[in-house]
Amino acid sequence: MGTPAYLDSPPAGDWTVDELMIAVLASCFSDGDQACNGMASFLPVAAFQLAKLTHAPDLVWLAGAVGLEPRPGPIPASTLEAPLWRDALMYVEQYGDFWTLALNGRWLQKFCVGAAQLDRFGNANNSVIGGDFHAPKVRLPGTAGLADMGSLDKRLYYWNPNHNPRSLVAKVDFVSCAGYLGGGDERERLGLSGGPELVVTNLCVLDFEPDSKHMRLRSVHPDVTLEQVLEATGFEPVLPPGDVPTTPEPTAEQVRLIREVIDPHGMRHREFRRR
Amino acid sequence: MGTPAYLDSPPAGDWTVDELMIAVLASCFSDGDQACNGMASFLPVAAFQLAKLTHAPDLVWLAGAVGLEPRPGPIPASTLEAPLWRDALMYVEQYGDFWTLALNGRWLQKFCVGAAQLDRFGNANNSVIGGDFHAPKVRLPGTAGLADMGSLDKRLYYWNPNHNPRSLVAKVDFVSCAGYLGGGDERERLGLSGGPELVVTNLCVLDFEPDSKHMRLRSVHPDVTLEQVLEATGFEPVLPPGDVPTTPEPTAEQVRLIREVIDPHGMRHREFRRR
Amino acid sequence: MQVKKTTLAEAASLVSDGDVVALQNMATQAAPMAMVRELIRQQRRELGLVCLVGGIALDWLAAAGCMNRFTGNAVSMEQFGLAQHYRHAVEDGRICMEELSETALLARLGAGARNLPFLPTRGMIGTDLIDINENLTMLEDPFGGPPVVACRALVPDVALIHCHRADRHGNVQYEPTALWPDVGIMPKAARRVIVTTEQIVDSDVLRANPDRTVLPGFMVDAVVEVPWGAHPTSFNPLYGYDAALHLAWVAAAGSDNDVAAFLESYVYGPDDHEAYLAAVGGAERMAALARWEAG
Amino acid sequence: MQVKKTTLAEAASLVSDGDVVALQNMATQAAPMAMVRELIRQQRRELGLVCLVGGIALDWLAAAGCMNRFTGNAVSMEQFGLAQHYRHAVEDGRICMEELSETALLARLGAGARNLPFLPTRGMIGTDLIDINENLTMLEDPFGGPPVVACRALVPDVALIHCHRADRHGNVQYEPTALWPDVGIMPKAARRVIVTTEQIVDSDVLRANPDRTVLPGFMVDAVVEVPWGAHPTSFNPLYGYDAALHLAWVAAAGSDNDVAAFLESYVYGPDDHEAYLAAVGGAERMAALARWEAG
Repeated sequence: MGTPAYLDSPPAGDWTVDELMIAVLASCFSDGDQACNGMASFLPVAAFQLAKLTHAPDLVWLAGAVGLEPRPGPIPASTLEAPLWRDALMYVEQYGDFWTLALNGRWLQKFCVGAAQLDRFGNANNSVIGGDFHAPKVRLPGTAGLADMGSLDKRLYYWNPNHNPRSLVAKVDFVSCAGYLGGGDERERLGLSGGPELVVTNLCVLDFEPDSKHMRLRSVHPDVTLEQVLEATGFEPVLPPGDVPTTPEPTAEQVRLIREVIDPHGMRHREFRRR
Repeated sequence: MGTPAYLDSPPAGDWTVDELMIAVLASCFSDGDQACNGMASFLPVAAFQLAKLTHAPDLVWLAGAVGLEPRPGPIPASTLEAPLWRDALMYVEQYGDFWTLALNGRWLQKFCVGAAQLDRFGNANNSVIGGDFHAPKVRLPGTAGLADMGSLDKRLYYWNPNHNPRSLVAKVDFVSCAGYLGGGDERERLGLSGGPELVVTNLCVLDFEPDSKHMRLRSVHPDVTLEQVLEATGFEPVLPPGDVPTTPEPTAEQVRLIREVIDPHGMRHREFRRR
Repeated sequence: MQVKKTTLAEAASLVSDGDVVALQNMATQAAPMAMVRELIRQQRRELGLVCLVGGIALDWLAAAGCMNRFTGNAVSMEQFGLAQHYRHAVEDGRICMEELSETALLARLGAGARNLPFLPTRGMIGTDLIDINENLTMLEDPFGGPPVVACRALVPDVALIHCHRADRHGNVQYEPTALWPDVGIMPKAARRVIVTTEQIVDSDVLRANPDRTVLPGFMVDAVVEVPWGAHPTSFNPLYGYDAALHLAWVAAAGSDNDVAAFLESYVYGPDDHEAYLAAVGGAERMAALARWEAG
Repeated sequence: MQVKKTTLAEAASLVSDGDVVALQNMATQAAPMAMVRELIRQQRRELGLVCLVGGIALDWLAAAGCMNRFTGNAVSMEQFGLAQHYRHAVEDGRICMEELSETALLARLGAGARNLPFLPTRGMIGTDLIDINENLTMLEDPFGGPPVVACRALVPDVALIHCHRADRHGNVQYEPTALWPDVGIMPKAARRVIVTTEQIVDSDVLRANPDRTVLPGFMVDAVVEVPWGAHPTSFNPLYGYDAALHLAWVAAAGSDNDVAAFLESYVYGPDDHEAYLAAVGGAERMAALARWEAG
């Protein structure tokens, strides 16, 4: 059979940041995990498919939180509508099935979170910005499943294609998804295990300092400077000792799979605002 | 169209007690009610079908608590197995559907109860007789849905084809289905509405005195004497003022429907022990 | 069995001003849009809406001034963005939003359906959603385990759903299955249930597949045949969402005049559902949506 | 996807002495009898069984000395009467029964499946079932409504179910549908799940009707192909219960020798499932049961 192409594939050279982010997210999911996605989640959906096509063929994907292991076609314009989950092995009814699975700590242990605001302790906000909850400056779409996933002992993986001081903030205006709350052991004291693991943005990768639970820079993407990252961040992330590592480039095979097989229509680009 | 046969049908003359009991139970169910049955419930099943074929065509029947409005064939040997509920409009799944309906006070407001022991306040026992709960003299099958139905604001209709001092007792050994508990307003004080309405046996019909909630003789079947009833009962039922009425005989049309259409194989006779 | 078949106008009379209305809807999917348009035409006011994820239906109801409160998980038209009229009404204080996690909304409705005073969840612990909501409270486990969030029972006055087929007695089928919990639990929690359906069929058709029946007729108060009744949302597997109409609505959002013109063209103007279908492109358009080509 | 296909003997090794075993069974219906016989042959001891309504499976396990406790709603073989061995074992104190109402059992399992410490019901209030059971307790409604009965979470060590078809990865389908809650909730609550199936099929067969899949393969630990695997209970719509075998068991109940002979003939004796089917009447008998003629 020979070595799978993804194992000895060289760096891609002509990758773009969406592809790098997908590769980083894909590396978070392994055989034996179950992954699900919600609305407008092009990068996670591409990442799950990339993982399945390379290092994690036994990753289980619940497309749109509905369709178990659909036969993947090109990613459609919606990651919640039927075209994503056609030809599945099972339709997972939401009330009896999906949330029973999600509440039970053994399944769906990892969850990708996208939100309008994320703070230095990994709390996320998709509810309101500014003003009072009942008369906010900005009404965001609402927490939906995030408020559950953050409190159900999951490991959370944030993705943010628009890293800026308004989306990565010192403190969220409203906690609609529990990260490490005030940091330290506050999450544990409430009886919650799991919590934020990683933050993948269009500039860098961050994780969380084990004791303080403060967000920590893990690597900066190629061609991005540390100064750019710090300027774009609404707080000072913990810096690693010594030089800040560079995020590994996606491989040529990863980029080929994303462009030709997983997302030939380029739906992933919808997540990135023009700057 | 003329008058329906059941309205001007004369008394049957050659009826038997099973048919009389079926006719009494049938009279308890009306258009707009939903009726369901459990295991080994030949008399209730025959009564629901009789009601639907005569005065209550819009009575809704959930056969075996599974099949909505099946097309009735002859009653089979089991009132829980598939032959009873084939050709239904809906298969009611038990976990999400049936018990949701039953817990909601608006549906399934009437329920027929068969149990090994029934006491003067309408409490029923299908759990244990004698000894300790964990080392009983007799282990009965278990409460199953009775313990729910008795506490869920239902109106309860007991049937007992073997009226004797061991099945109609002063006080049940164990309350596995809440009737009026200690009588009076004890049921109301626990926040329970509904409760036992009627008891149909092979000797008589009983109901409950409105204030004391003590069981009261309502009518004695033709050819049965008051003395026979009192001798067969493990407590003294409240007696109506004056002469005890006689239970109306089933009509010729009711008997014909039971014998020819509803239960031609005579499954209903299985409920009666030889004496 | 009783006959529940009626018209959109008659069915809408089961919804009163001020009612709490549970609406089947998941972003761009499966909303009973024909009934929503009828409620707007009949100028219902001060409705409280309940959805999992409200989409264009909620934005129309907000724009038309029909609603003043919402209970649900989120409001979004997914790829078509935020529901701007809904959003601004919340920002202006004209609509009050009770924001719940998914398990909390399902617990509230589940308790309502089962006549339980509350159901618990473990979601939301640590978030800011609990303290601001009088329908949620932390509760100790009586067996000494971890605390839970008690979610108070919610009993909507009426539930609006759209299904694949039903008989005239209100027995309701979905094909292939009911995927979203608004079908699984909302109608069971509500006091009244209004069903629109792609097709009214003979009961014998339902008997051929009794496992596809999700609601018994006795729980349903009205059933109305409305083919393409979920348009412009999708109705799997029959048709996709109408991207063009969603985009036209989004484009109109910035101008009061454009919004009024849009509502006149597609909501107030058409005399009936057939006229609405003609206004949005007629048979040719519907055929494209049935091929899921227009998304 | 991982491959979960295995043999009865291997699958049974997932059940240890002392385990709490949730068993699909509704009186004379749908029990995974082939797996039950394998557990008896392997002489498992001190099992705790969990059923809605246990039938002949429970009576065999009781007669063979495999179990010492039971949690459930009832034990009955319906028209074939009480399960006498089970009953006498309870009367003698050899089996301890935790008797629950149906909503209470479903609440205990539902809480176990959802990792909630308890779920409430309004059933059983006023009965004697609450005070004698440490897994039940009255709980005030934190919103000031009526009190409920809190039912402590139950997490069985293993669930045994029998289904119509599955693939070798353990994705499980019922046809037409899963009617009883032991399929809906027991396997989701249990730590391990063993599935016997009438037929193992290619995954593509499941994809043709994804709405009939009730358990995803990742929740299943072992899947074994056992045609007629529910015999002598019924398995709708494929075959009816075997009245003759039930009656033979009831007839044997009065005599230890007869019971031993029965178990030797039908449980210990046959080398494998094929030999069992031959012993109970072979292809001709199965054909009659498939016509539901033998009940």
